[in-house]
Amino acid sequence: MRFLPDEDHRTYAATVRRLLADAEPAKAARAWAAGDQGPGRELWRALADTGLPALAVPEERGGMGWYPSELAAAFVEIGRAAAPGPLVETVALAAALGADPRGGDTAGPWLPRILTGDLLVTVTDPAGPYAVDGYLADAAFVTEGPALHMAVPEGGPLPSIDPTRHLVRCEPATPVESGEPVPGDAARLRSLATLLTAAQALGAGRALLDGSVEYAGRRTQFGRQIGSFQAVKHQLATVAIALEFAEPLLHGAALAVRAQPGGPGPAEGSAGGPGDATDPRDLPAAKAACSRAAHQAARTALQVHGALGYTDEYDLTLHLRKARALHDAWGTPAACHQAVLAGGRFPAVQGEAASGE
Amino acid sequence: MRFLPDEDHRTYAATVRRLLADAEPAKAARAWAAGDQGPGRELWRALADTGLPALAVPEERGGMGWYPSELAAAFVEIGRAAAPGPLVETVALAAALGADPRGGDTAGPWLPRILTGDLLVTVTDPAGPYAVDGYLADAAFVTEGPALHMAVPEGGPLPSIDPTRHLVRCEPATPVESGEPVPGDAARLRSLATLLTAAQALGAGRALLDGSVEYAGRRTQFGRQIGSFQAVKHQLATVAIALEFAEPLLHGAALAVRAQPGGPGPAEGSAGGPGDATDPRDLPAAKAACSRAAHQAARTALQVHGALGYTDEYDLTLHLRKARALHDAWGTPAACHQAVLAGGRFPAVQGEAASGE
Amino acid sequence: MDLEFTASEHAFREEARAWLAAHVPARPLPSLETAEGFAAHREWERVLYDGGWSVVSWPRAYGGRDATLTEWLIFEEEYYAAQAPGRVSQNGINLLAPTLFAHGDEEQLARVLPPMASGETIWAQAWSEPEAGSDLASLRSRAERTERHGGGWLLSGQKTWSSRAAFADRAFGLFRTDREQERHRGLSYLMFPLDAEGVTVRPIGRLDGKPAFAELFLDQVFVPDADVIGEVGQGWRAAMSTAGNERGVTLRSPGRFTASADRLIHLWRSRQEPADSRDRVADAWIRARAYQLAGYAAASADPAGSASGSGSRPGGSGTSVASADSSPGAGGTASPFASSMNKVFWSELDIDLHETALDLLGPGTSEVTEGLPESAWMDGWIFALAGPVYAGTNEIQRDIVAERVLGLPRGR
Amino acid sequence: MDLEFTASEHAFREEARAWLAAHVPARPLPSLETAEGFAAHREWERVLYDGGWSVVSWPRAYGGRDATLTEWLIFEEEYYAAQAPGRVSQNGINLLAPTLFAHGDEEQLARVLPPMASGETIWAQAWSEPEAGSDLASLRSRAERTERHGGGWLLSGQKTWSSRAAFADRAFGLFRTDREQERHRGLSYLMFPLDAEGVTVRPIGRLDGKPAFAELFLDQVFVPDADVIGEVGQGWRAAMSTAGNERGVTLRSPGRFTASADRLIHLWRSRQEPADSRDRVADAWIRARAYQLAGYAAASADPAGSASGSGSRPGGSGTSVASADSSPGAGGTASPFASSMNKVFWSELDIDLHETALDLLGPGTSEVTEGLPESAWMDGWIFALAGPVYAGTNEIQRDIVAERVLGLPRGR
Repeated sequence: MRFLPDEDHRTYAATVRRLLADAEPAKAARAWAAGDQGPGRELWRALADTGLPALAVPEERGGMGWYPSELAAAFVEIGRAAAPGPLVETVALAAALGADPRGGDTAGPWLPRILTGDLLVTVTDPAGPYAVDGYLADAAFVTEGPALHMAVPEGGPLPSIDPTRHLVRCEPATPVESGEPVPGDAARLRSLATLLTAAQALGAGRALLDGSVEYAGRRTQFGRQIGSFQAVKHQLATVAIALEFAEPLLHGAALAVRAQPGGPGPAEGSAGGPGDATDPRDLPAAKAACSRAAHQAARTALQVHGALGYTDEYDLTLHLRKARALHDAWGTPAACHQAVLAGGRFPAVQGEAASGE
Repeated sequence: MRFLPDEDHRTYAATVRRLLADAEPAKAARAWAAGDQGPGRELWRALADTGLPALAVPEERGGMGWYPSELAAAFVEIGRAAAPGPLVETVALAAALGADPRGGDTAGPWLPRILTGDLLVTVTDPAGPYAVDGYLADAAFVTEGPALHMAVPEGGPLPSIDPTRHLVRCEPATPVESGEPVPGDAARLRSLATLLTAAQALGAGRALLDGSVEYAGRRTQFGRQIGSFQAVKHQLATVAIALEFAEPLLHGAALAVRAQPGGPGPAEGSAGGPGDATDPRDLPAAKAACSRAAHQAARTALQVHGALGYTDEYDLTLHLRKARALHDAWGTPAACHQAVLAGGRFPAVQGEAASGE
Repeated sequence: MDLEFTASEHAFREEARAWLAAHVPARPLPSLETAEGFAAHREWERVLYDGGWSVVSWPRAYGGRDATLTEWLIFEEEYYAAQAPGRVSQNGINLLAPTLFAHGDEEQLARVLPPMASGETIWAQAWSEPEAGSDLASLRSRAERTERHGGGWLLSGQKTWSSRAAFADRAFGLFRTDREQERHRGLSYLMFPLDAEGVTVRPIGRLDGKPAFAELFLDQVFVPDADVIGEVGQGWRAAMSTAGNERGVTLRSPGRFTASADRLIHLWRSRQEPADSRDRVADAWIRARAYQLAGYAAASADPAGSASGSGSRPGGSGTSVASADSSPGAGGTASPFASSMNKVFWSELDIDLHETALDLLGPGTSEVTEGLPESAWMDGWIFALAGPVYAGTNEIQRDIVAERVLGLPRGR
Repeated sequence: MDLEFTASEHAFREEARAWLAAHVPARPLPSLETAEGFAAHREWERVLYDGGWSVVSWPRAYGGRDATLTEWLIFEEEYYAAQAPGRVSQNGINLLAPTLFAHGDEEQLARVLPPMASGETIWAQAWSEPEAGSDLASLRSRAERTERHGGGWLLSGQKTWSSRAAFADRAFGLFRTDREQERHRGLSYLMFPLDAEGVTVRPIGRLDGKPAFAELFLDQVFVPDADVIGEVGQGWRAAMSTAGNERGVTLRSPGRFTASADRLIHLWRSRQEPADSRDRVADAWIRARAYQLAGYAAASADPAGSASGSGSRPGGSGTSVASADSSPGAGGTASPFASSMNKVFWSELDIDLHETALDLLGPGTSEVTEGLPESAWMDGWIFALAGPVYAGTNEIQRDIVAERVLGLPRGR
């Protein structure tokens, strides 16, 4: 067993991290929030140039293979940078199209243009029920059981607690034109979206912790750095511990997603033999743990920063707000807990009760 | 409205407190744990001399009326002193016998001898399912719906986490001799037992907080009092706040119990008119809040005392162990939460699932 | 001991309920943190005032109805149960007015209070500075003596996190009048207009982007002597009486939480009573009820007290902190620091209650969905998030509880 | 990155599982905190030893099988899944042995380790003193030089909370050999017999009354030079390597928690899967699994390391703290203070897991019901309660995480 990221993996994550650090993602996020997609699209093209979406698509469909671990590592960095846009959804859709069980080139024009970074698409599922960036994306999809349909966003865009997420109601079963399902693997889509949302949450949590530690060392009150107060220290230590132990679950979840059957992509993961310790429960476990750790990090960041952490203009609050939005996206805590106790299977419609009274 | 203990009430509580402080209750508790009932019986007789059980029994049955608020205040002191024995059960049984719906003197020989402090009795209900001090008490009872039966303890005494509680399995429907129900008001019994258990828990929590504060001011490590560490301070402040806000619920619960219909005792409580803010939900709320605060106090006491708080011989651990036992007695947290959401009604059999696999 | 309202308390409740039923707007007003919403909420203050309900606990002379603390609690219960609009005047009514009652003079009371009661003047608070947040005593903004315009003070410096300041009329705060003195000595409590020469207001957006507070840049802003509250150099004492109030029941009345808890139970029922939320829903109700009962106990302990001056009526003893802060425990110790316990208790309850609601609403509704029924929960959650931070962080409150209530050694 | 065990790791697991299935007593042994139970557990250690399973990670020369850290994790998983008895030798194996591997000499290893492995000698720890609990550096018990009996030391003073000492054979601890030096200078690490002249053992009951630890009164107890571990005066360094170990994975192996979490899920199912416990049950499993995966990551980071010496085999580098404490995060930073994170994590998990079980069992089962199936949960709960306190309180561990991992300013 070697349950550690290998050299390639770490190199790739570092590349993504550097790219994002140089690209002023907070500015892109604020522009995106204001409806200006320019900087966000540019960022996505740069990410696509690193091969990001290609890591979700088999070679015979124009991609590089099936690399959930490396994708998760990249989305930790995307979360750390608070990069805007439906990136999780776009990559997850690419994975679904690439894994079209019917094979061949039936997926329409989207896949090649996602791989080049020209398209951003969104997708939701009945548990959503909102699609993120429904009007800004180039296409919208909705899953229904094992099937995938196109969708038309309905109604006005709704503001989110995360201003970079423009929500649109997007009920299932609104296929355009023919109503024919889009050929794609919806199960793979949901799994990858859950994994990458967890990764993004973990990255947001890391950024919140780092920013809070930095601020606590800088800010003085009562004649001393606030980070020298034991109450502040212990809150930050608690967050550090929560993030530290969420991370191995994320890695485990990536292996579980890699090993998932069904897609045509080369399952480089384990053969599921007797010596295999991958566990499908790691996916909901990772989503719950990463979301929770990020949420704790956000609450603590607010407490450490005081009123500053409650303001729109402070960059760290981009992460703070995203943490709450990601908490419920692609698997609420309750749905994840149910899935853990059901051997890894998510309830049929996540959060069905939420769809109305 | 005057939602404050009046002069008589406070005077009585102070009397009980003084009596217990002078009576070396910890020694009595240790003797009781070892099976020596002498000092515990003496303590109970002294408490009975103050009129304690009489506060649960109407005048026409030899008591002083129906005073749940004053009883609760006394049991806060009993909890603070960690006095041993089935005192809650004895007083609650007296209330049930005194409120015999058929009236008259059908309750047998127990009531007069409870009022004089000569008898200690125990009682449990199907949710128990253990009776505390089943072999030490002079008689054992079990409730079944609205009915009350005598019971015979079965099987060996079981050790409890609270060494002063000698548990005996005591299933329902084991009436002796005739099998006739004992004439008494089982609903009143359960309500009062719940109230007084909550009161006892609150008192235990107060003692745990006081003892921890005292120790934290006395113990030095790293060259300073441990109570000067912010981490210790905040844990103790959190406990103080939990106890402080459990107390008004206990008072509210006492008024709700006082106002409960059904017993022949003079319901001095409200007429339930439009200006009446008593609420039957306060009883389960108080049990949940007092138990929880006491549990928090116990956990914090352990943390503040370190290994000392983990030892049998340190008196404060009598409270620490009782806090966990009271947590589940006469209404688990889950049952209390259900009752709060059901308008104050406890689920038919509290914790039914616990009765076995 | 009882929980029975008197006939007059009961009648008071009925009157309040009937009035609110007739007057509360059918549709929620726009957010008071917007220009449009601010104006709408100012109008609502006028409606309240005309009905005699804007400042129930004040003396009649200033627009109130001399309500007792118990009656004030009743009014607040009814107000929040009726889902009436948020109070745009709350800085003035809850923070400034108690200080005026305790430390102001007759002229100030007569001049300041009626337009505050009617919504004609909306007040912002101006406590924090960039280097003085929790550590308020370290503030640097100064007031320098001038004899111009009949005598007064020139304010200079910077204030921040000034809530309501984006749209309000006037503000109050502490300024250093004696630069030789350190920390909380040499501070004075002043009121000043936000449209005066020398004032620059830079709105700051909170988490939802709305300008719920602002930075104030002050450059030689003139304040006449008449707008100093209490004695020059004694501002800290006056401010502390306000701070106690801010943490106590009067800023976050129990009625706010009992109404929210009832709505939470309603939400839980509407979602088919999911058992995995039962503990959290019940716990929210229990804690809201505990806070309500603690309020009744505090009111019972101080039956003559009005909510306005936290027990100190005009001309009262001035020991307003101590009397405002009588212990919430019905049997309890009358601690002057109970307001610290209150503040920790309600602020953590408020967040837990709203988090539970958001979890019940499920995905998609962790989003602000204005115009949808869920939006109230999201707005409430954002509002609640500030609770453990402002009016003295909960860390500081726990220090106070540990050191002053429990008597633990002072920290280092 | 993978989670696949090698063929030899898999074979190791199968062998362990088969052996445990054949040898674990069908009925639980009596509590090891009683004289009878202590003897029974000592016998079990012998059975383990004879099967080659008592110290799997040690070198074969001392009774082990040279298992890697990954294999040790596997063994522990199988051990706890099989509900095998608690390890009465754990003080020796987990605390003393790593110190010996790092700081002992060949003679000591050869003399001390084999009887430790076989259960012939059971060790107690003797760290704390009445005035030195969390603040271990302030200890006062002293060792004075003597030239009698060929040269050695005379121990005097008092130790307390000495676990296993009520029934054990020997003990190890720190003593002040240089009274001129303060705090952690001038301390030496010594081993001594509990039946020696001058030793008085006073058992102390823990919460369930059982004598799980003892006070030791030492009056001129002779210890030969051969029983000093490492250099005289360098005991603090040796002890710290043990302390790191005590907090790290080796004292509380992930297998213990994954087995408990599986049993908790089983219990939950047997109670008809109450939905109001679902979040807590799932959370316990998630945290146990996280700890397990963190252990795999740590083992992967140090594939050559054995569990015995925390990475420092006999003759190894001696930097045992650093290598034992490699970060649990699979992608993570190799922090030498990860053991502090581990300790907080498993100790709080352990309590929450057992509290959840007790709540599932319901009333009556918050009682110790020996002989009934519930008793294991109650015993486990009592055991878990000590977790946040011993081996450095969680308060101290959080200070370490904050200051040394996060780099926050030192406290005052």
